[in-house]
Amino acid sequence: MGRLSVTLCGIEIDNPIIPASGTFGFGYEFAELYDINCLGTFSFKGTTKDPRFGNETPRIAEAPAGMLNAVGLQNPGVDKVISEELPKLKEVFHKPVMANVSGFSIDDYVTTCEKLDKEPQVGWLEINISCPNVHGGGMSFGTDPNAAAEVIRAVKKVTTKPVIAKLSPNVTDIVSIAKACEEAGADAISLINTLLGMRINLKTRKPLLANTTGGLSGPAVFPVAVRCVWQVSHAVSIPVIGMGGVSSAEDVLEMLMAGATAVEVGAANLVDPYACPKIIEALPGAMDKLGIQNLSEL
Amino acid sequence: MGRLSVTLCGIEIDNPIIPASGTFGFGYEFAELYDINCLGTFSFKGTTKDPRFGNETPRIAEAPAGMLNAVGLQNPGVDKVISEELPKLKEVFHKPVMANVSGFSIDDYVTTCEKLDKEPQVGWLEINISCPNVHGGGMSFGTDPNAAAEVIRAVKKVTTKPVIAKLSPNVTDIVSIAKACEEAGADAISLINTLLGMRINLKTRKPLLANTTGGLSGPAVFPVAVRCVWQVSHAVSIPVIGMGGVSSAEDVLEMLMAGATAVEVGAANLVDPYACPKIIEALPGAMDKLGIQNLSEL
Amino acid sequence: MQDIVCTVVENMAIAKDTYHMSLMGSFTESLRPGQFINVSIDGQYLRRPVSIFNVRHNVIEIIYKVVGVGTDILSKKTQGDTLDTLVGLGNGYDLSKSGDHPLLIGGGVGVPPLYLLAKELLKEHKTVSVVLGFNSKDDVFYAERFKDLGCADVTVTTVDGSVGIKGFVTDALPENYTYVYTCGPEPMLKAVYKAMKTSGQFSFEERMGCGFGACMGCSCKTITGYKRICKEGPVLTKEEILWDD
Amino acid sequence: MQDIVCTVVENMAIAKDTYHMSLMGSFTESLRPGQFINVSIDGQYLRRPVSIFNVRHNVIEIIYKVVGVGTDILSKKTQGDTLDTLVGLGNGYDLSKSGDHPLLIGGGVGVPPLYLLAKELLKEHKTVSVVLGFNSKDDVFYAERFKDLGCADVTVTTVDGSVGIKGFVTDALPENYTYVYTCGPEPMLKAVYKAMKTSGQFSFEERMGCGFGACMGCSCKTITGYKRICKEGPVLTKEEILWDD
Repeated sequence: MGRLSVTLCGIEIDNPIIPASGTFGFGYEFAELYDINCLGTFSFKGTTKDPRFGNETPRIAEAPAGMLNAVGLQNPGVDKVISEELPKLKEVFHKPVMANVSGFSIDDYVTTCEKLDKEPQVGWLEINISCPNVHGGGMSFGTDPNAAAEVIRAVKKVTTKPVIAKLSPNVTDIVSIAKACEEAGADAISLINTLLGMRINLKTRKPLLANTTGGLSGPAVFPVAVRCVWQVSHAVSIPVIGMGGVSSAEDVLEMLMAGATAVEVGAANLVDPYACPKIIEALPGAMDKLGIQNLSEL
Repeated sequence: MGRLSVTLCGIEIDNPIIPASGTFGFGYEFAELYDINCLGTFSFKGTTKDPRFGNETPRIAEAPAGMLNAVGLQNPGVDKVISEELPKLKEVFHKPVMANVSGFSIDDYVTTCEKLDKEPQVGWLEINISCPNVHGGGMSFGTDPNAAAEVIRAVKKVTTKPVIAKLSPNVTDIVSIAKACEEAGADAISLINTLLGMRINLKTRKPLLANTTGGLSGPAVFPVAVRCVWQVSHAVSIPVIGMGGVSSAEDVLEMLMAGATAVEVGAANLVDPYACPKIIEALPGAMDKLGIQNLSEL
Repeated sequence: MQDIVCTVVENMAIAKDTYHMSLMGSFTESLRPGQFINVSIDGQYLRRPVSIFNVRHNVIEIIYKVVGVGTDILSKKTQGDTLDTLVGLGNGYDLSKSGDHPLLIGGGVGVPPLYLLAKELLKEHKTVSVVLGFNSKDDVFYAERFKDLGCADVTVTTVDGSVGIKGFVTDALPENYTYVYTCGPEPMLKAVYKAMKTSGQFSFEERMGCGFGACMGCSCKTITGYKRICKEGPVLTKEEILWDD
Repeated sequence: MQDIVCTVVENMAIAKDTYHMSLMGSFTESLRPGQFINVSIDGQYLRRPVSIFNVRHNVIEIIYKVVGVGTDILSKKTQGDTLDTLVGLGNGYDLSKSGDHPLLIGGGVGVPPLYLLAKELLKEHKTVSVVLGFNSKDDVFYAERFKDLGCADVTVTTVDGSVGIKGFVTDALPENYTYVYTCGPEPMLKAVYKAMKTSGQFSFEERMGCGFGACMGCSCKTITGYKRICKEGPVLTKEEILWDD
């Protein structure tokens, strides 16, 4: 095991750096720029049972130290992901990938997970019960402990792969939801999804995003993410994957010190396509400065 | 009425710029720098029934595009506020001031409001049911619609001054809490208080703040604040005071377009003591560019 | 795509709120007309996409309009300042379809990408006609530079008639042309779409997250499926366009 | 308090991670030893408080240690760069209590404010003794400048003994003095508090929000009530100090 390697639900990964779902597509755009096998793994574009176009544009807005997005889960649907995206991915990425799954009903989640469970390329299933940009599903499962547990319980029945519950910070008590997911059999928790935000176009006096509201990500949300990771990792005994505004090796270390086992990097990939390899390269030096021999000790 | 003037619960103010509680003390520090009568009003330091030292230090931490604070409601208690602070304030500020009130029980709130109600200098009572930095009170009233309503109802019985409920964004459904406050008789809603966040000292591997968590404020939270103002102002018929990361005349206009009647300015006062007079001075020019004749039309 | 730290060589106002910036850097990819760059601006989180006006040796020239905080910061850059830039983004125009007499139609800040396009088409000895539309005299820039390149005819229109033909670009389209290349605000593109008598290519604008196909922030529906303006676009053929309304 | 845009005149490393910066600006207030300035740093939200090392004409000199991102950015400033600065913050030392033979005790980056203090005390013809403590040889700075001022004796201690007396400042206190002025890390202040034989004044450090008394971010408990380190401090008298533990 190297200095950077960590174990996530029984699978050892070379380092804890995981591009977050929705910021890394299915990997090809980045594979054209660098060898994406340098990553611990990555979480692919949120996949639903049926193909989705998502929301109308504009889907993106600037924010202080961050951005808003309201893409709305555009994806080709699980069947095309399996028949087209995964074979293409196999050529450029030779590690287990994290499959990110969204849905609008328990059946949606179950059908999608059942299909992805059969794919040997998939290492983990990350269940997104926290998308703020779709209506009648998504986040509504993630804001109630019972609904969250129901999704996780149903999904666990149809897969033997580790199941990660991706949680929303837009709740009064994130710990109660994390605990409900743990009790329902989740193998890990990942958090935070985006904070619900909004901007207004001063000229039109109307919302900038076609969807009115969107999800805030980027450095602005980092302190909220650290707090959620700390609270949840002190309350559950399953691993926690920290995300939310991580942009540097120091941010990664702060997340690990807050209790995370691994770290997802989101918005940073969009403004600097080389963000993840840069972080991985900077980690040993940052660790040396702080007297950290191996990440697994944190 | 001037271009900038607005009416807040029946009281006309010269402009909608209101320094937020906890960032402006009782006004003297700023009165040494400029004539604070240029402000619409200001919300004074959160006052409790008994004197409080607050939390241990460090109480402050840096954040991307913002800061964390965990002051914990340090204040001299309502009796000293009335006997010492208000008479001193009278010498430098000649407008109605907004009294900010916190408590740890319904009785606390009632006692403090009863006393402040008798002060002719006080124009509005802003009831803070959203402080994230104290335990056994504060925010816990603001995360449950029934508890929030109970505080407002009790306070309304002991005052004839307009009562403003100051809400927390750290909830699943801020609209339900705002509506409960409206039904309980609140004359206005102000929001958002700070987002619950945390930072870790990489060298000690421990939380930077003595209180572990703190409240995130500054431009980072602006999109969350705009979203909350939009949601609440579309759901209630009482005025909404918008706050959270406001730092410029354009931010003020965005808040007003989101549905706010007036705007509180918080963290900006701490990093630029002249933030509020600068915003007031910049407003007419910013309005001209956007073809806005009077703020009251927004 | 390359990520390059460019040095500002020049940044000058050329019309109302409109700036011409030259950026020097070691570009190894050849850049095509209709492609864009994505510029990182200090204090702003997202990069700002700007279409390429011209390329010479190791210099990329862009023309942009100040429309918000980001472009305002950009307008204050001076010689020697550096800008982290992603270059060579988007598909660009396909020159092979032009026929002998292509017509280039630009509106406002949609004009710049047509300059490099005209240059490349003239290299291939095409007869290039150009129609450029602006709001008013103060907004007009660089019509004469299209003439200097050797374009067969360059027509300027202004909405208020303060210079050139009064009206929209569609009021000034020539009789004969073999193909249309156009770039401009969406209402103009729609009007051109209706008025044009041949096939053609349209360059679209959209708010982008990344600019290189990762975030799905700028997707649009076309007759041939969902496309990312930043990756499969910004240029779409007339035949694949599906208008919103 | 004044809010001034200062120009960096000089910014040089003088010891390990330790920089000496000179800032020019139009200060109208007279600045007292023990006061501090609060510097706005690009990319950081909060200002950074730094104690004043020296004042001459329209130049404020500060000495700071790189301990994080903010001070790292500060260390990269060069001549001509500007910094938005609040000057004249805090109470400063009260010189009237010094007696004939004040003792100045500084530790690490607690040394700088004692320089301006020594200068002012010497102007009043006091006999000034100085003890400066550092971790190691590489951390030591400017002991000779205290001698050049005309201090009666200047003793340096280092924890590892690589220069001066091996040990802490409290291992090198002189026999006779009339009053103590001290500044340094809290453990040193506590040790001085126990070892000193007279009264004295202590300068404290705390994380601050505003630096001018508005936010209550840096409050501490004292025997005479709650004090704000930034406003009623950073200097407290020995008699009012209430140690945490």
